[in-house]
Amino acid sequence: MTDVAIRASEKDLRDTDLAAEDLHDRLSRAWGAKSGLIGWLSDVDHKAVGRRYIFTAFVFLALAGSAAALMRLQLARPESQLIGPDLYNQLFTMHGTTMMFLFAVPVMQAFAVYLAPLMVGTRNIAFPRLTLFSYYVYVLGGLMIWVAFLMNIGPDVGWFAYTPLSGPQFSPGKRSDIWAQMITFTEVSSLAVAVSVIVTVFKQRAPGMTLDRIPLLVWAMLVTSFLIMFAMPAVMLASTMLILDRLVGTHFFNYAEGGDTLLWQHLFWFFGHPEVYIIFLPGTGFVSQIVGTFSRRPVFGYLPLVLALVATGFLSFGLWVHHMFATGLPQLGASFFTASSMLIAVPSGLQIFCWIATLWGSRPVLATPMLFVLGFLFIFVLGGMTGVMVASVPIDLQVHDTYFVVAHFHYVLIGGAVFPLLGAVYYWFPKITGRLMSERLGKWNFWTAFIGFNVAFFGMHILGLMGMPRRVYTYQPDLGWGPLNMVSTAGALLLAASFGLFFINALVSMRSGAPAGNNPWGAGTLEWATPSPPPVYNFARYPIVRHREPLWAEGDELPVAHGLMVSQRELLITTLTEARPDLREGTPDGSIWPFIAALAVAVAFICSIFWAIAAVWGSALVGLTLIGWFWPKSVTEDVT
Amino acid sequence: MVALSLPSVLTGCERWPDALDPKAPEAHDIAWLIWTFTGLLGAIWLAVVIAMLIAIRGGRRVAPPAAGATPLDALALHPAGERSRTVIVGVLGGLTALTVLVLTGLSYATQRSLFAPRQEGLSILVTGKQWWWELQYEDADPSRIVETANEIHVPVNVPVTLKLEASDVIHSLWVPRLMGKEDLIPGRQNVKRVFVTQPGVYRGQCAEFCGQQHAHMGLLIVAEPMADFERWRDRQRAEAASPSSDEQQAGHDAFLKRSCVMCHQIRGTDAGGRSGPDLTHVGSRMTLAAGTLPLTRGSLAAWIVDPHGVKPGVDMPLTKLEPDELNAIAAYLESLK
Amino acid sequence: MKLRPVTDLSGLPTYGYGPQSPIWWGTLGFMALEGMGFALAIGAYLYLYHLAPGWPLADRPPNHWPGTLMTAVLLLSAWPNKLVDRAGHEEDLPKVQRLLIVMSVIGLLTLVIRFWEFTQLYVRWDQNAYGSLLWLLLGLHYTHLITDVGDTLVLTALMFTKHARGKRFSDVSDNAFYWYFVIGAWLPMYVLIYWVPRW
Amino acid sequence: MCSGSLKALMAACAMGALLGACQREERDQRPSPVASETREQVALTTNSAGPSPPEIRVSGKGAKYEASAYDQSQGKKYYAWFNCNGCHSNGGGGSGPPLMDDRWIYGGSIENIVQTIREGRPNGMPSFRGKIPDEQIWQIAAYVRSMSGNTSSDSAPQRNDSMHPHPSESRTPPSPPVNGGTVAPSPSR
Repeated sequence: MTDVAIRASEKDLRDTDLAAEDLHDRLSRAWGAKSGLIGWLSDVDHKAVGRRYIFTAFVFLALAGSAAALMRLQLARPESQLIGPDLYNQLFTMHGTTMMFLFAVPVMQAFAVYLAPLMVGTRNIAFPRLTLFSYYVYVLGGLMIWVAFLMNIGPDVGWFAYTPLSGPQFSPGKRSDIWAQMITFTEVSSLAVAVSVIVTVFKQRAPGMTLDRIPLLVWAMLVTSFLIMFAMPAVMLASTMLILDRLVGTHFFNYAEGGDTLLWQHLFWFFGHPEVYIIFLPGTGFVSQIVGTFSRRPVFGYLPLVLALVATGFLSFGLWVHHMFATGLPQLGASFFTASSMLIAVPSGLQIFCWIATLWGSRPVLATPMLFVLGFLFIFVLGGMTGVMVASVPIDLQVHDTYFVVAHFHYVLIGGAVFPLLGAVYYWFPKITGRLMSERLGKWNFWTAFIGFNVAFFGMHILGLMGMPRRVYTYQPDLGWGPLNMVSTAGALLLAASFGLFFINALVSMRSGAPAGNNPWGAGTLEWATPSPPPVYNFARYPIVRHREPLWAEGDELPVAHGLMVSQRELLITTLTEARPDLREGTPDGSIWPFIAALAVAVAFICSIFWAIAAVWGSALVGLTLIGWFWPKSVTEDVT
Repeated sequence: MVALSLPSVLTGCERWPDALDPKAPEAHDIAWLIWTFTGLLGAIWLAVVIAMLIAIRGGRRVAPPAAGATPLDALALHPAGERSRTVIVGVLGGLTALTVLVLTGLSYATQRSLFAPRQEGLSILVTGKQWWWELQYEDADPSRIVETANEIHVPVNVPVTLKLEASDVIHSLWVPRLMGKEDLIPGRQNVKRVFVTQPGVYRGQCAEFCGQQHAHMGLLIVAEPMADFERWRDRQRAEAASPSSDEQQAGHDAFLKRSCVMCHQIRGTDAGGRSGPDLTHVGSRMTLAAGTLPLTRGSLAAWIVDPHGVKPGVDMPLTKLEPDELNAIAAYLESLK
Repeated sequence: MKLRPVTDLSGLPTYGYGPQSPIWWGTLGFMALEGMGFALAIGAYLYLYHLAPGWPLADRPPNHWPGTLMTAVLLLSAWPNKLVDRAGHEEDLPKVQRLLIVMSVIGLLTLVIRFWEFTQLYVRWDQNAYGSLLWLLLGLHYTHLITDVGDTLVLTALMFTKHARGKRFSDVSDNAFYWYFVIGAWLPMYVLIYWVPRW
Repeated sequence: MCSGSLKALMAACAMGALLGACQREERDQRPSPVASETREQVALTTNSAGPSPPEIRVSGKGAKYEASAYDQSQGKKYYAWFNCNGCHSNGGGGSGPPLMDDRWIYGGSIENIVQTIREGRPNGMPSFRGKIPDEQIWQIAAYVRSMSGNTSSDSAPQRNDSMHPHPSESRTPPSPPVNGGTVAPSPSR
């Protein structure tokens, strides 16, 4: 039912007969952000949010990387006096926490926020204000923990924060509370973004983009978002219990009063293992897109690849106990988790084979994105192999909590996620900024990263077998761990230098890189149909999809739909499976309320660390801001 | 590979990392499993990397990607090529599943042999504390119970049951050349069986992060023939030796007068603190401060005068002693063989 | 790249109900993740129950009457909730207004009952892990009650203003949808809190 | 405007967090090896024979311990290790006076408590001079202060992983010390 009052006015003007330039002007007006600081803070364009999100995540990468470099310097020599245990423990906690919660997951979600709407051919993400709010909550949470660290109240109990070490008795002060509350911040943010991404992919795909025409990266983001939805509540629940134990004296983890020490580990790893796949699956999506483009053919095995993603997603919830083999659980249960952990090698292996089959015989040009994909295959497959090893109960009992495991998961996470991510930055940078990154610096970047990484981490396998446990701030000279640690530190510094090159390349190319044009790589998916960088409204007209690689199939003429409003923001909503046009639904304008609400959330969360009662009045404060957020400000918002 | 040939101070020359230089059946089985997995998986990894290199360097060269150039022919895939790809990927997928199955079977077989029930021999209660190990040799006869710390003596070729508990946070007992790790969890008791076949001194360490001094929570397992073990045990059961020199006597007196007694016990004297390690036979141990320092008179003095210089954050406080007192206490403790 | 218009979308409606609407899917997404949170909390309860030598870890199980009353009120509220959902679909404003007031009153009533429930648990949150769990479970559900009641109140107020048209009716329907979740999430908790310890 | 006030509120919270935060979380790993025993001149009562109240001179060291969560938690540990419970129970008193209430026979300031531990008091409280290092006496004294809620709730120790006889020190409402009192627990409390 449409409203009679607004019909037949200038406001109801459709894009049907407008010339390209007129259309551009009108759409830019309707979709553009307001000027000024308030306008900047209110901008709900998914590209603006995505860009800031990506940028912020890389800032946290740099911070966490610096923490890692300091740790490596401390470990370079035995009995080094550079950093004491108190600071070292904070450093490794900050490194792990930041990498997992403030870099790896957010950066993947940030790419989803930026790319998913473009790749499915829509004008904005679903729930753009919620996404903006999530971004602010994430920034404030990250800010809180790093400011706390600088004030010497950085958490020092590891990113896994095992009770009772992190509990009320053994972590006096506010360090653990800061950690637990940071979890709440980032999980609120991740969960909300995950819902936005899922709904975007479900309901906002361009007409004709049936389930089997969804780009593989979008599939990966979809599965990832589901993993987030079902895994993150576990860690939120756990951190809530922890902070309740600490602040108001509950007994969830107090064995003397009916609680249980291991309850924490079960909840944490029920989240913690899917977390690895939350980070890794988007990486596989990047690889699929890059491999397809550079081998100039559709990726081989679309269906197996999608099924592998889904299977990995399901299996990832059945593995958490393999982090707890040494806790003395019943042996039969432990063997079940060995089997399921090894089983996950099958879908992962299948993905690898499909990519190699795609590349087979294509002699791709080895531009930087492609180099990072090859680096990914080299490193990640090795990490996967050691993953099979640690899945075995007997082997795990030897290597668990040693540098072998440190080596293993850095091979998996840096190889499986960071290498594809860097490749993805090189690949989509021209779309985001309109300029290509320097290839020369890119090659240097890749080779220093590749060599630095392997030098830094390969030796750790041996260190672990030599008996070096994780999370030690020093070791005695007579243990013989010195030389390999020195080598590892040298590699780590080279790796750090490669990230320096990467940041320089990005900053320089942003200003003076070669102009990219719409489609510098000749790729086939929809995001390349827009100008680079895309206009605020993404697509002047909604594209119609008739093929998995529309740009390859349609040549230089793209079929589009028309009939949408141009004076206000309108999205095309399509059906779940067939993507048939269903609704022309309004989507919110920019608003400062998400920012205000995020501030209120931060006030409530941070104050409740110090005064438990702040949870009550803080929630009331948040409630007020939410009313402000949702109360319609104008008549147009009723229709939209 | 330099590291592999590094000598270890404790046992002379060794060629392999601890975990691959097993001295007990359990560690031996695991080492064998590690080698098998490494060999098989390493070969697979190599094959994948080679396949990848062939994939990108073999066959026809396609047009390089260029701005705006969409490969119209890209979609016209060769059906035969696609068919053979399907077959090969399918076969490889099947092989992956098969490999996984075989490895799971191997792992399970080893696991069963590791956890097979063994007859009870000696039973030792190990309590993990921040940051040391408290040991109690259990026995039905109370007079045969032995309390000590940080150095587990076991007889060779006798099954030993370690009952693992923790009194504060989670710790994990790991002796790479003898056995995999097992956690010490507050509120629970885990059981780890160890069976050492070769006499020797084996270093172990806490493997679960347990706070500031996790790095300095080592221990030694001393495996010796039964006769030696029994001698050791009898000596440990005895009360502390009386001071045999004036200096030791002075040390004895100073120990009892000063704050040492608040935490430490020396059986046979008035020192009865129970929060720190039992020092009745501290002089007989090889290390001090949980495997951190070699036990010498000098290191005893250094440890007493400045524990936080060695283990920052440790509960052992800085005690203000006159230099004479310090020397005497060190001499006395060293004499407690 | 040239654009070739092939489809006209101007005839599409600007809002829809149920699975047509993205908001409905968003609501479903939040239900899924909150449901996961509930499930895990219930799992934690059963886990500690399984480990404990006896249950409940208190002198007596909680007084079930407040909970039973809560269950009855929630179950009965499903009927006006269904009516308000239907009225939303029919875009019948007076009916929606009337029913939303009913739902608001019911909502406020549940908040009061829940307060009573807390006083009848016979165990404090800081007494032992059992008490902690009861307070956690009730508290988790309480936050959902408060959220949805707050949402209902705001929506009720909104339906008496000039904004009460068009897509708002779809919002009414989505709000009703969420209330079903609040009811559904309560039922297993009711059994767990009040009847499992009596078993 | 609204966002302005929120920012101000947030800034206030941040300031609150900052105040003493650095000190509170510091783990003083290596106490000074030179003599650390301070001379605190404190009075047990405000009554005085002369016109002015008794002169009090303190080193100010106590504030550091009362603000430090780490020191109080160490104090809690030593309180148990050194068997203070033997006479004072968990603060409820036994053969020694209760420590949770507001009655302080020998003064309730941290300096008073340090002196009480160090020098001992008639009727049973032994002197721990030389037995407990000075650093630890201060930590224990700070903990004793927290038992009656006299250190800030965000630095006072939280519950232990054990049976809990009463809410943790961090949740104990403050009861400012009243000097004087009897050895036996006052019947009114």
